[in-house]
Amino acid sequence: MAKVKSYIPSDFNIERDPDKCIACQVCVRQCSYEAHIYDTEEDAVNADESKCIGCQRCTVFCPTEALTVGPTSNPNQKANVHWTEKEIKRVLKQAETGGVLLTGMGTDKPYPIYWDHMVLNASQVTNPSIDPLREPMELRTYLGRKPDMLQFKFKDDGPSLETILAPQLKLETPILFSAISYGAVSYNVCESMAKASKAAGTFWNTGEGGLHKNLYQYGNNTIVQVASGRFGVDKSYLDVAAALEIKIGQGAKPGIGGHLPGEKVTEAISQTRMIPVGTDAISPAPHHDIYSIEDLSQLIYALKEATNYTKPVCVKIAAVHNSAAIASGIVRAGADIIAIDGIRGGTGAAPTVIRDNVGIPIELALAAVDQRLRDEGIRNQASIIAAGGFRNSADVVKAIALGADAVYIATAALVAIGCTVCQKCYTGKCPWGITTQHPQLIKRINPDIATERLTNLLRGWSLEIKEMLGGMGINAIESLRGNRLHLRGIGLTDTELDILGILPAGR
Amino acid sequence: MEYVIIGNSVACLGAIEALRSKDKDSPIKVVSDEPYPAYSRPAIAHYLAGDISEKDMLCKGEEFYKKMNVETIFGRKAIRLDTKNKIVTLNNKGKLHYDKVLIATGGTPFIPPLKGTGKAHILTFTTWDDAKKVKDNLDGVKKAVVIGGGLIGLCAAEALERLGVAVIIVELADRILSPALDEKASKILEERLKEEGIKIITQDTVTTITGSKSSKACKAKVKSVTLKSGKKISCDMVIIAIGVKPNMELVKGTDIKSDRGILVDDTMQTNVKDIYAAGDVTQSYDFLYGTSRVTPIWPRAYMQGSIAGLNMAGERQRYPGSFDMNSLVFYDMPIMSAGLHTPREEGFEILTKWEPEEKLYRKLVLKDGFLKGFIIVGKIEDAGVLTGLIKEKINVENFKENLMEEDFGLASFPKELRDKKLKES
Amino acid sequence: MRLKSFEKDISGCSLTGFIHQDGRRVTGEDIMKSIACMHDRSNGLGGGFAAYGIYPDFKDHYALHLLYDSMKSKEETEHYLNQNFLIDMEEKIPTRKTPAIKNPPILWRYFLNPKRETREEAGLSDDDFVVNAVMKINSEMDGAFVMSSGKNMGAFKAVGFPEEVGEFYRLEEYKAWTWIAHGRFPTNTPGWWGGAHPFTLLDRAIVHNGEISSYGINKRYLEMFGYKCTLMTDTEVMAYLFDLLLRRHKLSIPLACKILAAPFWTDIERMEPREQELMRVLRIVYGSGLANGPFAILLGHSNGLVGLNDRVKLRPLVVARKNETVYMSSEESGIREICPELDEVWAPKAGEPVIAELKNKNI
Amino acid sequence: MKKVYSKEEFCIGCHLCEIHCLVQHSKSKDIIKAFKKEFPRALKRVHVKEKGHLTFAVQCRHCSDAPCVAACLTGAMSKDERGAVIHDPDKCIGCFTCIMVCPFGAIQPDKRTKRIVAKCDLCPGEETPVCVVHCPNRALVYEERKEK
Repeated sequence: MAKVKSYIPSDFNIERDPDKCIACQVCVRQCSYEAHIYDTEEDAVNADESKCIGCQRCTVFCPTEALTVGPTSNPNQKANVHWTEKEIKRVLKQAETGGVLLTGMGTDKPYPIYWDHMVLNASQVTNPSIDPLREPMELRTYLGRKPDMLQFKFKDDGPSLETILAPQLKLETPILFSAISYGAVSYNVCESMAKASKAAGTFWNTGEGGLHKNLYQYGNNTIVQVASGRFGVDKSYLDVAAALEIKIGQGAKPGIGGHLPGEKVTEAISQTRMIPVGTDAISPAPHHDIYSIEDLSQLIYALKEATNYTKPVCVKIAAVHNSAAIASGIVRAGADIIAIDGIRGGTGAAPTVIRDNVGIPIELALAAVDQRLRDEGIRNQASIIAAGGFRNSADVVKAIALGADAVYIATAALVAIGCTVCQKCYTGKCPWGITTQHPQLIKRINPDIATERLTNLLRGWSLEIKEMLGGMGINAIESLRGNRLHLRGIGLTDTELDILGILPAGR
Repeated sequence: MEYVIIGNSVACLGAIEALRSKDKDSPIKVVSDEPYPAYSRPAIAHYLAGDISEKDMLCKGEEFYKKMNVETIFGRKAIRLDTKNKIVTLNNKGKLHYDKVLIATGGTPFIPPLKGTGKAHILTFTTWDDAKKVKDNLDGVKKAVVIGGGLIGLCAAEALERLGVAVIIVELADRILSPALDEKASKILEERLKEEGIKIITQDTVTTITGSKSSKACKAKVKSVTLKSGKKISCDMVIIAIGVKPNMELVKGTDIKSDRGILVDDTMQTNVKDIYAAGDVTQSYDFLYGTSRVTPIWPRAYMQGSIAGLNMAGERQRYPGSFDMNSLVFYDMPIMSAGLHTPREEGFEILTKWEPEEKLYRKLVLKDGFLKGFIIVGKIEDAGVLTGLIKEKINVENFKENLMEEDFGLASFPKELRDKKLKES
Repeated sequence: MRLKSFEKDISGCSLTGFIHQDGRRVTGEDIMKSIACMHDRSNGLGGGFAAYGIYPDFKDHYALHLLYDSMKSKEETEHYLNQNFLIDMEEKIPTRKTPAIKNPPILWRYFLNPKRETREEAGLSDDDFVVNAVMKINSEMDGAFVMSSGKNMGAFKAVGFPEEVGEFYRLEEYKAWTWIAHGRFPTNTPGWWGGAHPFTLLDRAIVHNGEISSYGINKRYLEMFGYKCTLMTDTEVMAYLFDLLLRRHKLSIPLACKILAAPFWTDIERMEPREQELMRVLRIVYGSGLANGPFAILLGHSNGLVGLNDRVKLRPLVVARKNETVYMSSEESGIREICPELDEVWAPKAGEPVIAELKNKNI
Repeated sequence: MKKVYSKEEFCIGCHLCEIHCLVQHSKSKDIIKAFKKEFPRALKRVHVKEKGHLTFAVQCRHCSDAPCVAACLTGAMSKDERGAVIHDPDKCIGCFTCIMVCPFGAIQPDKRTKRIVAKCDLCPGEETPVCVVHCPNRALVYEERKEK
């Protein structure tokens, strides 16, 4: 059968300034999509725009800044507010492939971003703001189950603690790296997150990809995930970790499993995931041993038993309509931490239609869950990690004020090491060497550099968080946690304000 | 301690640098019958062709000897060596005492038995002065016969041809540049030279040079040469460039042992204590042949010089032995050959590849998993890596298949070997 | 939390107090002098006192000081009280007419104990039963407010300058071993009588100078334990925090203070292992109880007096001792005014509680 | 002495080291002029070796007992006070003997003239050689190591 002629116009324009281009072919070598072609006879570089994904690798690496890559300058004339260019292209693509459209990263649909509809408070006159450059400013956070009260024996030599505290994770800053599996990203990326976590006193999360033996040395900063595929799960995996996370759902694809194509399953990955080389790694939509809350409870306690109750167990769910009730059930089922992943959370690969249409924003889910747990008087019993598209330190501060103990960041972390959110992760050809296993491309992440960039990001955000805390006259993060009086809403409906549990600005 | 070095070419330079690295102030005297500071003999053809300036001919420049605090006695010939009383006698009756002496007198051109020599425009091609003579006598020269199809013969030939002189090379052997090359490589080069208009006659030699009558006014001029085969070739210049033999005049009649060259041990010392020899004058260990040979090549001379220097200065340093290697470039065609590239014995594995259109020739010789020699024509960029494999005696068994790749280099090494080379260099 | 609107009572203040550790009881004159001398730290929008040991004849009864807006609210409340308590004595709280104190509410005091059967039905201790009643009255009974509910103690508060309030309540006629006083400087709506300090629950009375930036989370934390913070004041939150920690969680006063004014992690790391672990766990579990922001408080209770500053000491507090008496005040002047010659005077460190107790706990 | 070392596991084969090396050794030291205006074009002295997925840059190792210096027929190769092996193009006759003896393949002939060789000079005057400075992935490091 003859190849279908594609009607899809290119997404991007590649402009090459002839006065600047020295035909050094750096772009040719950097483009893993072969959008740049070297013409030997002419000693010139040409472009095939239809192949360009707009990742900007070439523009960044071009030594003479001869390149500009931007959205195609002849947008589809037919496009309108309803039939956008994007929608038209999707239809064409499916007409030509007849398949499910895949995509990567978080949804780019213009759902309201509530972070940008909340503003923070600051001290004036009646109480002093605190200068973090001169005064101590504490971000240390402990994640894990807390008792409602402590019991002491009061002896002559002072009180002695009777209560035994459940295992806790100690964070020097309330930010963790969210689950990204080895397989979705390269080993170097994992190593970088592990090293950065160690340096910053926080944690990274293996996702469902298992933990490479070389990274066991970072176990104290590692949260290992137990997902529906159970990839890479064995005793040593659980033993080496600081905490365990049962993955129920992911914000980018609630209700959907995972699928790592066989070509990404290299020798090392097969070792780590404990599956044969080259076989597709398919994680089922549900855990087939969890069809109910009591099943979840059994798994939670199975894991606690397996690790002698020495590690907190986290349960990660996607933010969906009745997250609050689900969360309450999860806490009562014995989870020490719940992670809630909002609709803007990222993914290495998901059906576009799922990513863009399933789930709810983290802001609303977080507010609802925190309030529900307080109403039920069980908020102490579990820590809350909010996830799903955190972009900056203000998002983090607002999440903590809404009630989160800490936040998971993943997209921001990847952006820090080069990701340009081109959404092509699922192709495995990431020109930035992040979501790929291609031996040539993985070298593009040098863990020394990436670790530095990640540590810098955490440091920068932490400094900003301290500034914001100081402004509010607070010098310990726990006094912000759930302190919604420091938030005010702007341009929100009464219902939204009500769900977020905040007042409109001016009140 | 007094050092005397006889001869002032590359072996001498190697010796001076080595001596001074260990002994900063003992007097060093250098005697040379040539009036110049050490210059590059191999470059004389390029000098003739005008590729390189007078000043750039000097290896180290004038100031080198002063910097090294060395007394130079140039333009004087050492004519006697009194090994008993440790005295070197010069052709001006001058006498030099030494505690240790280095004989680095190099080679002298080999002149075949010829009739009709002693005419103008019959020149050898070994020293800078030779080249200068050729240069000075060029006007009016249309056609030259070069006797000898060896390295210097070909160099002279190319230089002359580039200067617009028609050149005929006469070589006794059945091909040019034997034994430096194998037949194939010789052929390829021969083709190339012919393309440029150089005529090559093999398996023949000049027997007689005939010329004009000589008069008081001027010496007889060359008119033609007659070959053994009877062939007669008219020409107005003859270059005798058959090659050099070790210059051993000085050791004649002394108790210093010699064969085809002066014999030395692995410290470059002769059989007589405190008398060392280095460079083309010696006959020394070749670790590929496992015997001692005369191998008149420049890098070897430098190395022997510095080994000799170190040992003279009291530093025990063994000479690892060398092997034959040549890098030739004629008319932009690079050719390299090293080691046993054409073994006569059995038991060698020989890999060859020939790409006529690109004129790429690659020949490797292996034995028991070790590289023993090679010839490469054309893509020589990474040939040094092969030389390294021979020199460092690295077993190539497990990456043999890569060896024949044109771009074979460090990238084709097994990782551990490459790391060892790159990370520890 | 479902907030319709939020106007938190922000105020600066003066506070003072003393305890005769030997149990010697003195009239209200000293305390009035002391607070009066810091007149300009308050603005006439509220003043109040708490006194311990004033009702020796009823020391086994809960003494409820109530203020009513109307007879209607009084009847309603008394109906509720009669249902749940045995009232052995009740009377109007004696006051004197002063020009400064305008249209006072109905002020009434009751000496009572819970009815055994009702209490047992509820399955509560006496204290819990009383606390519930206080919560109910303050949040549900329109126009009724409980000023104090402890045994052998009482709170006296009003809108006005503290010295006027003292004169109004004829404090020179009461004798107590512990007196605390407060002069208020609200920066928002004119204070109302209930909004004046001290805030009390059972025998604990708190006077407070400061603003708690952690109010939002302290409040939500308390709400998880059933407290209703209706008054929108930091002081109320402080009072309830102490109630939760001391009465319900049975922590000691020093521990409670380490929760409200938690030491910094860097300081904790410098402590010896056992204390270190103790403080670490305390912060981990009671983080939401940390009162973050500037404050100085005096906490009066049956057995003593406690002074505490926030963890970075952003509000003044001076402590002094003379023989058996310990003085605590916003300003040293407030102390020198009533006791010029002192054995020692010092300013307590940030977050370091000053705890003075009666020598003989069962007077 | 300090030398440039390559970390092949992080070499992404972009060849930027070569490009900036060339610019550094051009007349103008201006990248666009060096490539578009200067003829003959300056020579790069670092060479990215490639085989399949493997890429790494090699430049002169500045060996302590440098065979190229020993072998050079004209003295065009010499050691300077830094201990670096430097090359004098005026003295060079393009005999390629240095290429023949360099075990690293770090010396390369000029592809155009097929005569003069060019080699790393560790960028005299620069604190760090430009190839190291411009390597986008720190695959080149400039440091002191023990020689084996």
